[in-house]
Amino acid sequence: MTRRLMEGSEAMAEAAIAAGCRFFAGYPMTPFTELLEHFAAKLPDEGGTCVNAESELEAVGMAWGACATGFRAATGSTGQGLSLMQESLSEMTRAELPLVVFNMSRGQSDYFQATRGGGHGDYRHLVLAPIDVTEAIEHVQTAFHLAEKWRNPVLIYGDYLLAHTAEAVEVAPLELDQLPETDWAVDGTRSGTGNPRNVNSIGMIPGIKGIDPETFWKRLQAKHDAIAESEARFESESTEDAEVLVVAFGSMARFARHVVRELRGEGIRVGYFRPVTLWPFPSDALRAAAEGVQRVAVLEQNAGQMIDDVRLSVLGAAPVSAIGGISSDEAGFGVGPLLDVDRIRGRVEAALETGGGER
Amino acid sequence: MTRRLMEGSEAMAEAAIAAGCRFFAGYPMTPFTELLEHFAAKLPDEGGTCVNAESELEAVGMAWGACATGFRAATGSTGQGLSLMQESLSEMTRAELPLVVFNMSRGQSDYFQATRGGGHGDYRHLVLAPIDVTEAIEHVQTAFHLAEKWRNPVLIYGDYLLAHTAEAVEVAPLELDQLPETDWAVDGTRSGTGNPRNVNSIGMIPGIKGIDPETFWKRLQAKHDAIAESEARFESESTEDAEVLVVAFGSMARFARHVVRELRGEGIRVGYFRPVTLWPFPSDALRAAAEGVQRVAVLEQNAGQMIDDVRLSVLGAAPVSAIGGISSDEAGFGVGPLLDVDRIRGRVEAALETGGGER
Amino acid sequence: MEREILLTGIGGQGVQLAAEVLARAATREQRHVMTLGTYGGTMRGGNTDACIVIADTAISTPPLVSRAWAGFGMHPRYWEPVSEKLRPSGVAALNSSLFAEFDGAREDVTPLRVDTDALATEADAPMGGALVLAAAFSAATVLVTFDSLVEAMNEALPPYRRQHAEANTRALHAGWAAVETPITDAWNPGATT
Amino acid sequence: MEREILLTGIGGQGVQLAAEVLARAATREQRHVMTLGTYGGTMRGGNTDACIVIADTAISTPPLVSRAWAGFGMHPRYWEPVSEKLRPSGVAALNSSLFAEFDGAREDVTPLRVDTDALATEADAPMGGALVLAAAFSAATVLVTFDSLVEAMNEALPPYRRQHAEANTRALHAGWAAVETPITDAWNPGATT
Amino acid sequence: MTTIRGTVVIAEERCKGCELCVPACPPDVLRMSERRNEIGARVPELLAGCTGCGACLLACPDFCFEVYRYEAPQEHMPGGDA
Amino acid sequence: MTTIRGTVVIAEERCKGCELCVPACPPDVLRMSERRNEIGARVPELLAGCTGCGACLLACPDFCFEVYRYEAPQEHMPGGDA
Amino acid sequence: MSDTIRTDAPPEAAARRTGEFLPKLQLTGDHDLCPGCGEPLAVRTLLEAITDVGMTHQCVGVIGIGCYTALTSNMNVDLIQALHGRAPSLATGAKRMRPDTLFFTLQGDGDMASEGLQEVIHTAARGENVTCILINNGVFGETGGHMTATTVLGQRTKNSIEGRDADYHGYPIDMMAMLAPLGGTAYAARGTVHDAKGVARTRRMVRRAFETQLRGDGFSIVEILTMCPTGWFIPTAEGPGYLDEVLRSVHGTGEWKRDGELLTQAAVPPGDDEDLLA
Amino acid sequence: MSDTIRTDAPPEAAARRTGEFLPKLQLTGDHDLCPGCGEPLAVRTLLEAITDVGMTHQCVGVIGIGCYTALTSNMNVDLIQALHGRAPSLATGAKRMRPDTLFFTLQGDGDMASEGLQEVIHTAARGENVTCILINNGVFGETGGHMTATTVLGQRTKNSIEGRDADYHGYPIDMMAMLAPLGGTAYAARGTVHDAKGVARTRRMVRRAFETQLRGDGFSIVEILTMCPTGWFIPTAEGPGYLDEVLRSVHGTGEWKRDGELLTQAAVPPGDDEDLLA
Ligand SMILES: Cc1ncc(C[n+]2csc(CCOP(=O)(O)OP(=O)(O)O)c2C)c(N)n1
Ligand SMILES: Cc1ncc(C[n+]2csc(CCOP(=O)(O)OP(=O)(O)O)c2C)c(N)n1
Ligand code: SF4
Ligand code: SF4
Ligand code: SF4
Ligand code: SF4
Ligand code: SF4
Ligand code: SF4
Ligand SMILES: [Mg+2]
Ligand SMILES: [Mg+2]
Repeated sequence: MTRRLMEGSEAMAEAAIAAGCRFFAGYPMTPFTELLEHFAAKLPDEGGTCVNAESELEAVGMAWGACATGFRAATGSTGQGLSLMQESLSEMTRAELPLVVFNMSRGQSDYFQATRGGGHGDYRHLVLAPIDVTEAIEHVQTAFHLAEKWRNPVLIYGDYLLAHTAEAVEVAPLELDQLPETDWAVDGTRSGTGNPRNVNSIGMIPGIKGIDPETFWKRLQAKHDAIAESEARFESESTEDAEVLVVAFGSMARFARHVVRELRGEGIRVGYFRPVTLWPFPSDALRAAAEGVQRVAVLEQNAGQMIDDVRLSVLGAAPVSAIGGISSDEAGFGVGPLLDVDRIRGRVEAALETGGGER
Repeated sequence: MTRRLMEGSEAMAEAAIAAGCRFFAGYPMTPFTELLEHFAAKLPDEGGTCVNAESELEAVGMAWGACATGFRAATGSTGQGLSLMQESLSEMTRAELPLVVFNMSRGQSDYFQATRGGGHGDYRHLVLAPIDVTEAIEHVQTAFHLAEKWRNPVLIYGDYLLAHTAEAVEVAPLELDQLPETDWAVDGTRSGTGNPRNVNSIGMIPGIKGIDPETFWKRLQAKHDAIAESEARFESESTEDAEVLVVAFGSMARFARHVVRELRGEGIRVGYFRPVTLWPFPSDALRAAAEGVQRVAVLEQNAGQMIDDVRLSVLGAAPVSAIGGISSDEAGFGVGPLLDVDRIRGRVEAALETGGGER
Repeated sequence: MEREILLTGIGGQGVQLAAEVLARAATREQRHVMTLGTYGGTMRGGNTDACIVIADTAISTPPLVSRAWAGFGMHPRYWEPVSEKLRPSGVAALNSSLFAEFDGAREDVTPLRVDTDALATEADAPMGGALVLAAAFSAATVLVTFDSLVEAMNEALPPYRRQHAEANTRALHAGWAAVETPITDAWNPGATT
Repeated sequence: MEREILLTGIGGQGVQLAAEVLARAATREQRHVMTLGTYGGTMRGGNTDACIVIADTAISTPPLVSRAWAGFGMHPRYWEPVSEKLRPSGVAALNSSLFAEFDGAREDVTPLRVDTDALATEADAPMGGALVLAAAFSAATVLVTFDSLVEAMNEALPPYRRQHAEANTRALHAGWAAVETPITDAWNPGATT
Repeated sequence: MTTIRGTVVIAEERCKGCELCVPACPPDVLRMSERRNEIGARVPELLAGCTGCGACLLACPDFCFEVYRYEAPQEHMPGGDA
Repeated sequence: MTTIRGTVVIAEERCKGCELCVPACPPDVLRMSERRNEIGARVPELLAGCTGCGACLLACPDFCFEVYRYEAPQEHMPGGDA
Repeated sequence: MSDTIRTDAPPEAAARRTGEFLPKLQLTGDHDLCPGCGEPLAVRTLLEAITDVGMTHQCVGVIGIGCYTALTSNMNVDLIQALHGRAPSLATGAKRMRPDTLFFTLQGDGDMASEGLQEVIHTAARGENVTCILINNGVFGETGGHMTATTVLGQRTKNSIEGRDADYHGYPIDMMAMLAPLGGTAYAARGTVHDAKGVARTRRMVRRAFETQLRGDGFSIVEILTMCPTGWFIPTAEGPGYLDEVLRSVHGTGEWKRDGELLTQAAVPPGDDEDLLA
Repeated sequence: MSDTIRTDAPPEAAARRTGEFLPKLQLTGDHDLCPGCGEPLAVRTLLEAITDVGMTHQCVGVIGIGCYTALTSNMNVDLIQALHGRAPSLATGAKRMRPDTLFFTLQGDGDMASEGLQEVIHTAARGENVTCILINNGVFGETGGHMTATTVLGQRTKNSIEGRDADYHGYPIDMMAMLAPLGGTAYAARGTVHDAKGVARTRRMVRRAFETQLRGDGFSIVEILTMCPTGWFIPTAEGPGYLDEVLRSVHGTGEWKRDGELLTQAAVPPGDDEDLLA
């Protein structure tokens, strides 16, 4: 095995291509820019296409078109750019298109948008939140797989640290189940047959006047229920006899896990739980992990978003409190002072002291 | 008092103008279109301006500009159009601009978007969900007041029924506290003084190089906490000895309330609770109302969104279940078969039978 | 007293205008009024329905009712769901030009049959069928006065439809005149003839 | 064994390239490596920092460390926070052209002072100061070999910077040659001289 | 007596009575009849003199026309049927 | 001996050493010196012959120039100072 | 009436059917668009042109949102339904992946010139090898007849019932004038369906646009002026005349760019104006 | 060196100060933009022109997102910070409410021609009485020098390091050619800051644009070509020459529309080209 030093952006682009991604479109924005650059550099050699779109609205539209013709396609952005894509993400989910979206977020404050959908209507897309570059390489491949398996967009939730941290890694192709042939895409060959296809989000069927959105959307809801049942993933450590359970995702989890290991090394009873999928949220696993703890301490780099899902999982069985918060560098890229092992350790220790006391 | 027959759209436009709204911009989309038409018809006579924008992105931008110069301004849309505005709503919230937004939603499936913010970053805007045209007239005035009081956008969450139902009503100006003079807007007169203003969302200050988003955003979070503390509103009926508490908002609440009254009329112990503000959600009041009930039945016209907030309020004290669901007419405008007193009565009765049984 | 009226027809028949005219007329007469028009699918093709609630006191019922006092049918295609919602001893106002025979399923409601097409043509108001029926229905149920109807119609016309005011007035007149005696008194049901 | 190195300088000094070269060199030597560059504010003006972790085994620490084995200072303006994070008996590699005197606060770390400006100018690589220091630091700590550094530098240059390869090699050479004996052995601390 | 070089079939059930076909017909042999179809629309009718040019087909938004050209021109006597 | 009709003040501390002012000067009396400012940028220097035209001011992205016109032209002797 | 000719069945005398009810690529003729609407005519020309260029079984449409969207269930064509305004980007991504398939967008003026103006301009500037079909009636028909970015001065719409006024409503955008000069545009033409000759010419324009795409020459666009009596608040029978007088006086018909060359004067596409059905 | 003249203090001999370090409407000269960047020069002309037209205390800027955004903290002007691409709409809403105030937008080519192309075109077509200032360096400077919708063929950027190629990257958009013909556009001109004369002319253009706005004549725009040595990957000193040769050969400078009249040939704005500081 030879590891190569790759920043997260490069590793993710390579993993995507290894997973069969052949189309990418994006618009530069820190810290997403390098992902676009790596796709632009690498895709043409694999017979793929990368378009430097003139805006995020156009980027997601291009990816939509590529997806609809049956090719694995992706886009991405950050912050404002992701917001601009919400209309399309909602509709693409309902058009059942297997898009992969890279949100290289500025911090973790897009949790609600990622997990509830910032767009209109009832829809959900899967969200994978890798903890480091090594896991990101797996997640990207898993994302394309799940997207196609469920015909549903999948979002990779990363951040500045994930995109820019370089690690010595290897992009090893994952072993994944064989998926059935794509039979829903349009390639033009059904035209003129009397039985064409129409890829749409509201239940239009060629030859049938009018639409029936209720039936169509209820079927989607059932699909989303099935995804929720089967695709939740998590990682946990040292939960057995923990007094305080630290819950964190993505880069913050990397800090949390390190702190928990440090404290456990000193014999202190803290546990660690990480939702690997943010949607579906691993509620059952978290409820189980939280059993018997005195406090659940939620470490997220925002004003308090995932804490809703933690509370919805624990449902009053233990007090849940926030030990993270808003934290930013001067440029607003999300590399704030909270990202510090000592500082986080201090907060976990404070939670240990409070125990089951204050709520 | 002479009542006039006005559809909700017309009544809301009149109420907005009565509240001092002098700018509106929008792009047509059912069932929001008529609101735009009424503003377009009425604003010029009051010295105001209504722009038929070429898109929702441009509409919200225009309203942003008008707002920033210190005038009361509004925009609105539905579904896809609201999604397109999320980038701006996030930033305008952070720029502390008192925009009022009319979401004449197709059904109730934008609850998450409205209450968590579909855009990027940590932000919240107030959400008022009127139950009928009469209340909408009050809410619109309240909305402009709260927006300015808190320097924060306020969204009016309506739907097809609210926009299109005509009622015989009177637009009576509300008595509201006097607000201090606007001292944050730009009108150009500070230019050249050495002390100009910069209306922005990231904490830029004229004369100071660089920005400090962390401080700026933490201050915003504190403001949002203060709003959450003080502005939650609700309506309830017959909660005292209720076995089943029906929770609903907006138009669905009109059905729920009617059904609860019918059932109470027959001596059946059901209660009714309506969040009037969706954000802040009246959690404390709901927790109190749910005390002692066997079941909380959530009636919402979507795949299950407000139910999260209900669960977060009740926190396991009583079983919470959904008695609503996705429901749509053929055009997807949200006037589905669920909007039927008999049907809803049946579901409440079923909840009564289940009682505290199944979870 | 709460009077729910369900109207149904197909696109282009003027059902929405008729509903608005009835609702505005009742508003002029100081009643509490609520009305909602709905369209099957889009504004083009499909059914065009409306619901009106007129009451003496504040209205609690939502704008889509499960049961109604009266039905108002301009076209039979979507009549059935309306018919099913009528209360026993309700009223069914029907465009007899298209309702060949009265829907037998509801013998417990009182029919009012008006040959709207013929009356409208006669009145030189070919697009005014629904107004003919609305006026006849009002006359037959003492729901609102003729003057209120005419004023309401004028109020309801958008500026770009003003040119239709006269024809509409003729249509209202034709419908009103077609009823000799009321079949019920909406606000004084005891006095039902 | 986990070796954390914190680099700091100001924009344009080449600190990011130096960090990448060190990290790539260590990767070539089969170590586990993680590195992250951060900028104060934007890419223009302000500080330019980086963190490198090189280890024998998989790395658990996050890419922003609270404590480090070595500091690498090209400019004193943002040196203090780096200095505070150094472990006792760590190493501080300093651009003595700008660090007039060693930061007295940390007498428990071993300084390595290199007159990078002079060496770089001498080597006709005026932009190569950070590479001079990186090479000197590597030589002084036995962190990576000279060959690895040169190969890593070639790997790190984007196509539109290829023309700098030769000057960079000269800079690395100048830095490497400036160290006579190592002051510590990163991978074999017992063998410290 | 009129020469008829073509004719049309009209799908009356689809007609919406828009009247666009009438002025579109170069020899002016289409006119609106008094007949109404199911949805209440007045439908057009054909007089003698059709040339089979297809203008009506191109002008009708409801796909109501099919066009034929006679192998040999037909003659039409007023009062008769083609 | 050179005639000097104007002169400039240079805010050296703001200079970033971009060299744009040098070719911008019509009489070619600006050149880069060997001096470096705090941030390490080489700064320009003025030779005799300035006309006070202001081109340097318009060309400098860092607002380093203030321009003067002498009431009466000055004469500069090589080796001396204006 | 005895003066009329039977039209309920094919003729008995020997005759050749020269025009069918429906184009080959259309499933049914029944639709919900208003009486007198010009959009079905525009769609007819589009579908016929696909067959003309021999791509019947190798074409994909990307559909905007407007009244014409309701016509897509009648189309015997593989389709992607786009969001309002976004079709050109979808077509870009799709065509890049399937370069041998014929791709077209179908958009209204509200869709293309208002909500999605940026999309089509960038697509044209990039020289994407797709064909955009713009159905221009100068109104948002679907929402009830509001003014769009192309509504000409003096045109009646719901919010310009006395006619669009430049001072109050601003100026219309001439999409041909804007798109034709772009470097990536290879073919640009504006047709009309207000009379039979216009329909026949429009079909030839669409055909040439498709040929441009099939040659790989870059972006092509055909704008088609259509009647919207509903949105113009006029009787159906007055639609064609109003289009000709009002819309066409500003949005002139003809070819604007051909083979990458800008034409100084809009030209009629070559072909037989007399044989309407060819 | 004795050959040099002292430049660290005002002259001792009697002299008139004819040029100050900073325009009146600028707070400080210190900023973080790259050495050799042209954007501060564009901003200087803008600020001076405001004073020229006497609106020093009655002006508001709406700012896009790009490198120039960092310059706004130096500006002694009431400002609204817009999102990337959206400034013209904000200016529209603001100007409608405060018609007597001078409104301008400040946007880059990425901001105006890429992300926000639609906004500026619609604003121009509506004839909004605002002035848009476009700083065109042909790259997204802020994100590291990527190609934009105006990058000219042959231009070096991070993703066209060998120069933009039409077949691969598409064609640049000429913003003057696109915006000047619109009905609502009253004034359109393109200037440059690659030399002193260009800066002086640009200031006159901006002045005329503002005068257009103050007369209420409608939309005005001034595009300013600026150097971005960082995004072009060239030495700072080569910036002006590269701009002149590469960018300016496609994006020609001069006035394109004046008093609502399209000029057939781009014209120099009237004024004294020799007195640079006037
Ligand atoms: C984002 C968004 N905004 C608004 C709408 C509502 N809408 C649907 S169709 C339409 C107008 C379409 O106009 P045009 O494209 O000209 O087509 P026409 O109806 O005239 O055929 C609008 C505004 C929408 N679907 N999506
Ligand atoms: C919606 C959105 N997308 C992307 C960005 C990231 N971004 C910031 S500045 C910029 C480029 C600006 O380019 P330009 O307007 O030409 O200004 P320049 O930096 O060249 O001065 C981009 C893409 C953003 N801020 N918002
Ligand atoms: S084919 Fe020509 S002549 Fe015959 S009816 Fe049609 S338009 Fe008239
Ligand atoms: S054009 Fe077609 S729809 Fe219109 S009247 Fe003639 S046949 Fe009927
Ligand atoms: S004022 Fe003119 S002559 Fe004097 S230094 Fe500046 S550019 Fe040169
Ligand atoms: S132009 Fe300005 S910043 Fe550049 S070298 Fe000259 S004085 Fe310095
Ligand atoms: S509204 Fe206009 S465009 Fe839409 S179907 Fe009716 S006539 Fe056609
Ligand atoms: S990147 Fe370019 S535009 Fe931005 S500051 Fe540097 S030189 Fe100027
Ligand atoms: Mg249209
Ligand atoms: Mg730029």
